[in-house]
Amino acid sequence: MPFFVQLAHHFLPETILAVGVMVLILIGAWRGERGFGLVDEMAVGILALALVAIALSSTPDTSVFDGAYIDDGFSRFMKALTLIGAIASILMSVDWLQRSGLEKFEYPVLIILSTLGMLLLISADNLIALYLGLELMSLALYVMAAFARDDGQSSEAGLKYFVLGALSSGMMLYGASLLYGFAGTVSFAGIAAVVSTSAPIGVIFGLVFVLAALAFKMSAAPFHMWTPDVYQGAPTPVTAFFASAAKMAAVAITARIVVTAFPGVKDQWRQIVVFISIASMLLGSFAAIGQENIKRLMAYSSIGHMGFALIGLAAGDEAGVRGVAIYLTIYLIMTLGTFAAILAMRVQGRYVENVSDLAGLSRTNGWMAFFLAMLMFSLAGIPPLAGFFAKYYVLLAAVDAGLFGLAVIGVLASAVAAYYYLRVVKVMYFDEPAPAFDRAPMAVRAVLAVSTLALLGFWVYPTPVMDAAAAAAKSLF
Amino acid sequence: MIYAIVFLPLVGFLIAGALGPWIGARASELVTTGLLMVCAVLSWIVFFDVALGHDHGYAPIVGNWMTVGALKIDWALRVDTLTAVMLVVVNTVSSLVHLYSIGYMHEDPDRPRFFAYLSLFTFAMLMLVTADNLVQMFFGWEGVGLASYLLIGFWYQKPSANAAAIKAFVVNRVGDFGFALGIFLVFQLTKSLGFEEVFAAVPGLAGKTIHVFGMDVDALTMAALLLFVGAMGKSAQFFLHTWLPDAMEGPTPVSALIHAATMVTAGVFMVARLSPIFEYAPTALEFVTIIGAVTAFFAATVGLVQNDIKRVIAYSTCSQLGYMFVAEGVGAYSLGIFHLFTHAFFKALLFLGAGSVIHAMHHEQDMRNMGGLRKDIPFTFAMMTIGTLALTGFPFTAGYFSKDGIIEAAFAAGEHRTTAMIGFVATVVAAGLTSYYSWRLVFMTFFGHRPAHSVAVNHSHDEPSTDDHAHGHDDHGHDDHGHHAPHESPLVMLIPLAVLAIGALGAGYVFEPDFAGHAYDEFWKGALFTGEHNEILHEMHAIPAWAGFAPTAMMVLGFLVSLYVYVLKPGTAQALARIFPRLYQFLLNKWYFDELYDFLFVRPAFAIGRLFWKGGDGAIIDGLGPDGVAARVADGARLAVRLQTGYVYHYAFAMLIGVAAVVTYFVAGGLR
Amino acid sequence: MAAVFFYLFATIMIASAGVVIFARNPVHSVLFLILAFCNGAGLFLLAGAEFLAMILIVVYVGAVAVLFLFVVMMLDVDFAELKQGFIKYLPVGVGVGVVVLAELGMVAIGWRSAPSAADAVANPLIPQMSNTAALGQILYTKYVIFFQASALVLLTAMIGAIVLTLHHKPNIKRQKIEEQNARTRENVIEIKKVPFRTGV
Amino acid sequence: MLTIGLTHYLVVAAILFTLGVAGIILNRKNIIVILMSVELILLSVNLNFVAFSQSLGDLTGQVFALFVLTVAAAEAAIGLAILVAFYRNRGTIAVEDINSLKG
Amino acid sequence: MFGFGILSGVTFLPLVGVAFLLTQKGDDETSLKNIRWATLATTIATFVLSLVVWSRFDTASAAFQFVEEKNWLGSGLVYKMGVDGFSMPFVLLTTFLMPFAILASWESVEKRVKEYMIAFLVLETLMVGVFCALDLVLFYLFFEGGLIPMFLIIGIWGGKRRVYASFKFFLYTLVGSLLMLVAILAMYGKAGTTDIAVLLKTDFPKEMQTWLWLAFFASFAVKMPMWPVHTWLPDAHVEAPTAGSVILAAILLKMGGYGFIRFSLPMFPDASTYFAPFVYALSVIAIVYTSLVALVQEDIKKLIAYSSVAHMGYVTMGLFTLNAQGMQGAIFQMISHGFVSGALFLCVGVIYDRMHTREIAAYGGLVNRMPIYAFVFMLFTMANVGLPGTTGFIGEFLSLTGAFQANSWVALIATSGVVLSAAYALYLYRRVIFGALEKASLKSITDLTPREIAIFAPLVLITIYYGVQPQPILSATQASVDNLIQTHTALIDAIKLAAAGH
Repeated sequence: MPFFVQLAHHFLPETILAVGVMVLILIGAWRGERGFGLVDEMAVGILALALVAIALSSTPDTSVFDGAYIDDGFSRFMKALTLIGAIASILMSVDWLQRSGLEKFEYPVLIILSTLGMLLLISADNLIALYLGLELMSLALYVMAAFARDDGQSSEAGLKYFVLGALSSGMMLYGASLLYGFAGTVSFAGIAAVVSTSAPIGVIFGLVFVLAALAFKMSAAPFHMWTPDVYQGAPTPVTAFFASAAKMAAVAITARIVVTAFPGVKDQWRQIVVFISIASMLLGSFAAIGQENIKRLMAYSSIGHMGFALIGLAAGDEAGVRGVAIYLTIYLIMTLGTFAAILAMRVQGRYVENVSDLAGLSRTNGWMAFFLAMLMFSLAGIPPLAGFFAKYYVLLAAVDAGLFGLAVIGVLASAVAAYYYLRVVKVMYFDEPAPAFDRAPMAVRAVLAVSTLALLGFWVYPTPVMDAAAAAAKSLF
Repeated sequence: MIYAIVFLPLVGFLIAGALGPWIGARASELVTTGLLMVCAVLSWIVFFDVALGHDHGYAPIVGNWMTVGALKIDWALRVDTLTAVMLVVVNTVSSLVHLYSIGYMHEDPDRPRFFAYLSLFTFAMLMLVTADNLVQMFFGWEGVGLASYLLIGFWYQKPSANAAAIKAFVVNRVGDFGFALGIFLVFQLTKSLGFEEVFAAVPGLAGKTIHVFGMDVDALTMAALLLFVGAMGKSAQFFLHTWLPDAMEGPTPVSALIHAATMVTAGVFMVARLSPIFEYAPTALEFVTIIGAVTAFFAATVGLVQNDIKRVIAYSTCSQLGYMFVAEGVGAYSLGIFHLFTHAFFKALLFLGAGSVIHAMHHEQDMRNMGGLRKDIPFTFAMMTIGTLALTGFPFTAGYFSKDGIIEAAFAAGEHRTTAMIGFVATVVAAGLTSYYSWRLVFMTFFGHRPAHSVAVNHSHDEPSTDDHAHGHDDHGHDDHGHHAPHESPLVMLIPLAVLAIGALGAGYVFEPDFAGHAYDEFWKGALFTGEHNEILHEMHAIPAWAGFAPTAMMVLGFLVSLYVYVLKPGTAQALARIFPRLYQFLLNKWYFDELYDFLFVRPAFAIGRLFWKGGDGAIIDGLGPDGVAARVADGARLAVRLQTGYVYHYAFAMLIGVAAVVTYFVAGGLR
Repeated sequence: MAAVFFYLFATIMIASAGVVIFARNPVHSVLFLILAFCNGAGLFLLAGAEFLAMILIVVYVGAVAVLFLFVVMMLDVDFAELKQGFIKYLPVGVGVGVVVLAELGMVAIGWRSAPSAADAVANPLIPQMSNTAALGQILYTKYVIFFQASALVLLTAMIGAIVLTLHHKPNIKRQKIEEQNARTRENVIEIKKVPFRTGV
Repeated sequence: MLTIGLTHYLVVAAILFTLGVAGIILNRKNIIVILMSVELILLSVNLNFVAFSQSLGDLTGQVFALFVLTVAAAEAAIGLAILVAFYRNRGTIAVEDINSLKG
Repeated sequence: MFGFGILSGVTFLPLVGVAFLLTQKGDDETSLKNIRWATLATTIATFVLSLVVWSRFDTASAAFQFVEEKNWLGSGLVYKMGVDGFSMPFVLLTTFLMPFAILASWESVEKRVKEYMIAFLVLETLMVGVFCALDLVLFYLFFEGGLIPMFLIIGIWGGKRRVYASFKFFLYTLVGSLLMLVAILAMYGKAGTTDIAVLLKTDFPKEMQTWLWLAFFASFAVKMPMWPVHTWLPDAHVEAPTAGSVILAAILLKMGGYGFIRFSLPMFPDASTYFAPFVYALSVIAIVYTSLVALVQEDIKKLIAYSSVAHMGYVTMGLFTLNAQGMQGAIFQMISHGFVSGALFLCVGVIYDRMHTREIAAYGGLVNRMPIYAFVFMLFTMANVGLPGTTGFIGEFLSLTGAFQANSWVALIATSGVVLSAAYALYLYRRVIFGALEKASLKSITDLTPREIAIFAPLVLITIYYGVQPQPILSATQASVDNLIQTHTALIDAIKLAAAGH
């Protein structure tokens, strides 16, 4: 297939983003700081265009660029999620950035660059693509974490994230080198072909190192340590982006690599995934208790949720991956909604981020309290909210695969986790009101309302998500 | 007709209960009393029809109650001779008590409620005696318990009345506990609870063992014993008697109706009704005898020293119930019922007479504050004397026939069974004691001199008052106590006394042949079942003469001693009490049963409840369960948070350890 | 001969890497990092990766290390003392490090590539072509997409470095040509009448 | 011993890798040394790639190493930029002072 | 309409009311009035609709009726509703009691009335859904979803320790049901469907049954609640507002019992037989233990709550007897307890509304000023202690009869609860109602208002009517119970036969 045909047919979203980002940089450089508004809107447009491109693409699953890059149902599904996360993050961030004096055009540019890295990552079909996608994503994220450069916490967050991220990518590379050295190839399919017959210790080492790095990116224990600090320190819209889009890509590539490159050593990687999953669920559940900062709380919450998503992966079959896909979809919606609520926490022009600032919200802002409460119940996995279905499908896969212990630990951890979600509800509904919040910007309210309604109404008509997730999972096997 | 008999009291209850506040007290009284009069008349008609006539009885089905699997229970009104006797007793006494209460309660503001309760009680009692199955019987059984509870606690402002009411209900429930288990066992054995079906199945079960409560026991014995526990509770037999004296907290007509004539005899009725079962359970019958004998003796001893006029009669009731059970225990069911029948007359008479005394004394109940009343209230005195004669078994009064019959039957059965002989001895001794305390009552109340009227004065005697609430806690009576001379009661109260007195004198003589004599078979028509070898009614005529005269002799002895102690040489009682202080205290405190039960059951129940609550629920279950888990989770949370030190190198180290751990796991043998 | 150089390069590299970590003066660390990189380049040469060896010198020694040095100088960091915690956690850290090293060494020593690895090779070495040419051959054809991607990575780095460090300090005077051009007599000169003996 | 094979390279790379990781964990002095440790890790990885490339007769390893070098440079730039930003806020780059976020 | 049947109508009708309430704005008297009346109208309409279902219900059949089925989620999940003899009474109980709950909150709830009513209506939908669902996952949705409104009801409108109570309630029940969720998944894995009708015919291996049974037990035992996982109940009851307590006691507790009948007993017959002694043990402990604890309570609601635990002990005992009397008695006991305990909590609510305390010691002599109230309270107290002629008797009597046939020891100990219940109930009654009216604060207390009389009158009538004529309820459950027992006996016999063959 000619290069440009490949580019147009299978690389269109990425191309749109890459070209778009150049244009944005030019505009930004030309308009200077006044260009923020325009760049921001255009960035949304570019991301939306990429999303449309994905939605409209109906090509059969194809590996392009000499097996470096794959365009399949799974990647399209995950890319769509990522793009939605990115779009929502930008939409929600405008107001915040303006009020915080951070209205620089580099912000949307970095988001797009990072998103581009995520798309590359999701579609990576060999180790080099994986590495480059990962780094493109991460480098932009490091910068974004430190984006509020005059804020000590933000730069500390960036620094921590960077140092640990660099360590993790070093580990990944070491693992990748071992895999390459053993298999003689960097392509996933090639590795799968070689590893299917035997699994010497070197390969396992490589696998462990690679998985450790990916676990780091999706902030799964014990590679999660950066998460709370960075979530808390980074500017809130950036945290929203971290928690939403970045996770999608990390989980997607993890699923892809274990499924497509290591089907032969399923027993081994399953043990690793189970270990990471349990550690994440427990840590996420326990450490979040007593957190006062709601961003930090959400960090731990996301750790726990990643543990849950990995339950599906541990099942390691099509149902499991479907569960993961559904889980991520719902998790994305929940995260975006929650961060929209966090972004709406502004008292007399000042942003606040403590749980106690939500006190009595149900009386000062009933709808927001209701939405946030539903989000919390959904995060806790209480039916009939969507969060329950997320858990349901991964657990279903795990139980089907005979991982009863994992399932039981999972549900118990989620019961513990329910405590701190309930605490948020309690603060909003049972406590005496704190000062009321300022009126949130339109975009934030829209994201909050839409995501909550999606969660509430999920059970009414879940078929689109279910079908898409099923198709995505199917394409991976 | 039977429908009318049973349901008219219910109608009365509903009218007086629901409409009482609107139609007023007088109307309530008249309606309920009038309806009861009708019932009483109808009951006598039924009695003549079924018992004395040739009607073999019937059991119309009112409706289905519940049908669950094999268990099919109907609401039915069974009428046979046994029922007819009970109908007569219940409705006669009840209607008289209604009438009497019009006078007795005339000062009370809550009369509609009172009459409603009385009618409710009557209804429940009628449901009990007309039951055609065990469950309906249980319905009536608990229903009379409820009514009893309500009536004992009628003066709800008196703490002692409330306490007594609860005690009555709970102790009765203990009996019901056994009754219920008995019902379950019967159902398990026969797959039925209707009397006809059960009785038909019983002969087939004779001698069969069953595995129950971890033991292999004789099925019918077990069933009979369990059922009898119910009878013990209701009839205030030994161990479960403690509620009856306390029940005297209720208005006196209630005591007459419920705690003398009708409800407490339900146990006797039940054993008679279930005679087909008991007949096949000789061991159980021996137990019945023993319990009856012990109760007869025990209650009589306690009655010797009580000072509250109603309590004396209450213990007497208890004792007489023991007689009835002795009779049934030796197989002479008809004698038991006969005594029930006669006892209803004279005991109701005594109670109502006592009520009249109390009424005259403005609600004073302590006999030590009475004396010489025979001149003030001569009619009441006369009636009380008649009642006492009947109770003590003065020849040719009602009590003479029934009670002496029982003693003779016990002796006759004693030829074969030791227990029956114990019953004989106990009842004979009790007869003497009965005579003593009955006359003591009469002497203390109607003879001698009334002490200077002061409420507290008599407490300084050597007979310390054990019951602070024995007197004077009514709404009324205190203030005008002693300011008015005792006066005879109004006519509405005296008429019932007269009617009952007739019964107390004549009922024995008239009905003796029917109940236990030559007309036995025509009268009972099989309502009572006696086994093939049960020849007790014949054997009792063949006993030695001394045994036959023993009770009468004891009666005379008791009378003489009493006469000596209280009339001829007053002060002897106090002297005796000084000589035997322990015995005196033992009897006065009712053999310390209340204290014992308080120590054994009440206090531990509260203590254990508190222990379970604070210790079990609070410390252990919550401590190890939710609260404990929550605390451990909080610890875990603290630990997890402490790991998050904020130092980059710790984070990096954690990552390294994570990788190293997994790698080491695989190196160390995770690889297969 | 090759063996001698191998051991030489390897020893120096590891030793200087140790100094990088343990040196108290950060400037020394940077200098020994340069030394380590140079020896690493030597090892690359021995392994036949000539182009990479050159790149390592040019990019790392020439650019990255200098950047490090620049930052060290700019931030003027103090000489550090060994802290209490260091000693306290040293045994644990060393323990874990030794375990990891032992395991990695185990893997390295027992290394066997898969028998089928040779078949899986995608870009066999071409003996008659120079290393640089061979790399260029595939880099601009097969892996052009990665080449572009790495360009984006560098772009990101650039944007990131700028957005984080570029300061427009408000009180620094800069030349603003358009302002200078736009100056007119009217808007830059104001003539004030100064009243006698009172001042402005 | 005298013939230098793949194993030698791998061992050297492993030692270097461990040193790099140790540098990150043990270092208490300043962040810059941590960044340098990261560079050491990447060097060890490159050594691995080159050695495997040579041993397998495959250029892919070298291509990979090339990208690693490129990205490492970018990474260093960003790392130093963040470091500078942090220094401007806090006036320190001592590792132990980076702990305002914790718990 | 859209192919949904009448059961969906009953289930979701309350949500229509919610939609209306959402349109109501403002806090003035008129809109509050609107909100209250609209809620009441909704609940009454739901009740009427459920009566329509009842009128068409065929009691002679053990099959599921009014079944409606729609494909819903992917992967074999369906929206399937239907009722049989087990669920029909509970649906009626729920819809019947809701108007009372609303009426009981008429004046006592003053703050956030709209949210309150919405919470109750949503709760009603979820409760009815639990009893109608014929798909395990659907059941779970409703079962678990009910936690949310109840959590809010306790937490927002509750008493002093409402936060502790609501959390305890929520988390306790959540843990139990999550284990059930795992079991549900395992069943799905085995049977390939979550359709209850199919699962009822599925033969699970013995080993698996044990685990499944335990997992379901974890959920239902907490919900019941059985000893020793009952401690959330007193706290929740004490803190919940009156209507919350009513619904909690009358309906939410019954979900546990319903779960046993619907799932544990028929689906895991081996395990149920195996664990029956265990259940008996817990049941009789519950009866005696909680009765004793009730005896020493100082808080009226707590006392009734403990008494509820004791009564649920009869239910679990009766259910696992697996004979007609025991099971029917247990079901009847649940229905009866729904009326009686609901009414008792309403009784407490009456005086709580007036005095704002639930301390027993704060009361005494109420009969002097509140004769009607005293009568009502007496009646329900008596029903609570199982006096014949009230509904309480039928349930207790039948379940004990059944228990005696299954195990005489169990019946012996359980029957002693009859004594204890009389003790604590009458002791309570005496301290609250009887005695002289001495406390100054009580001097001006008023008797029941017409609204309150209107609440209690139907309950009084029902309690007596079904005590004398329990057959309508008994025959509604008869066919289903017989069917269950027959199936169970056949299965057990087959196993015995197989074991003998080996």
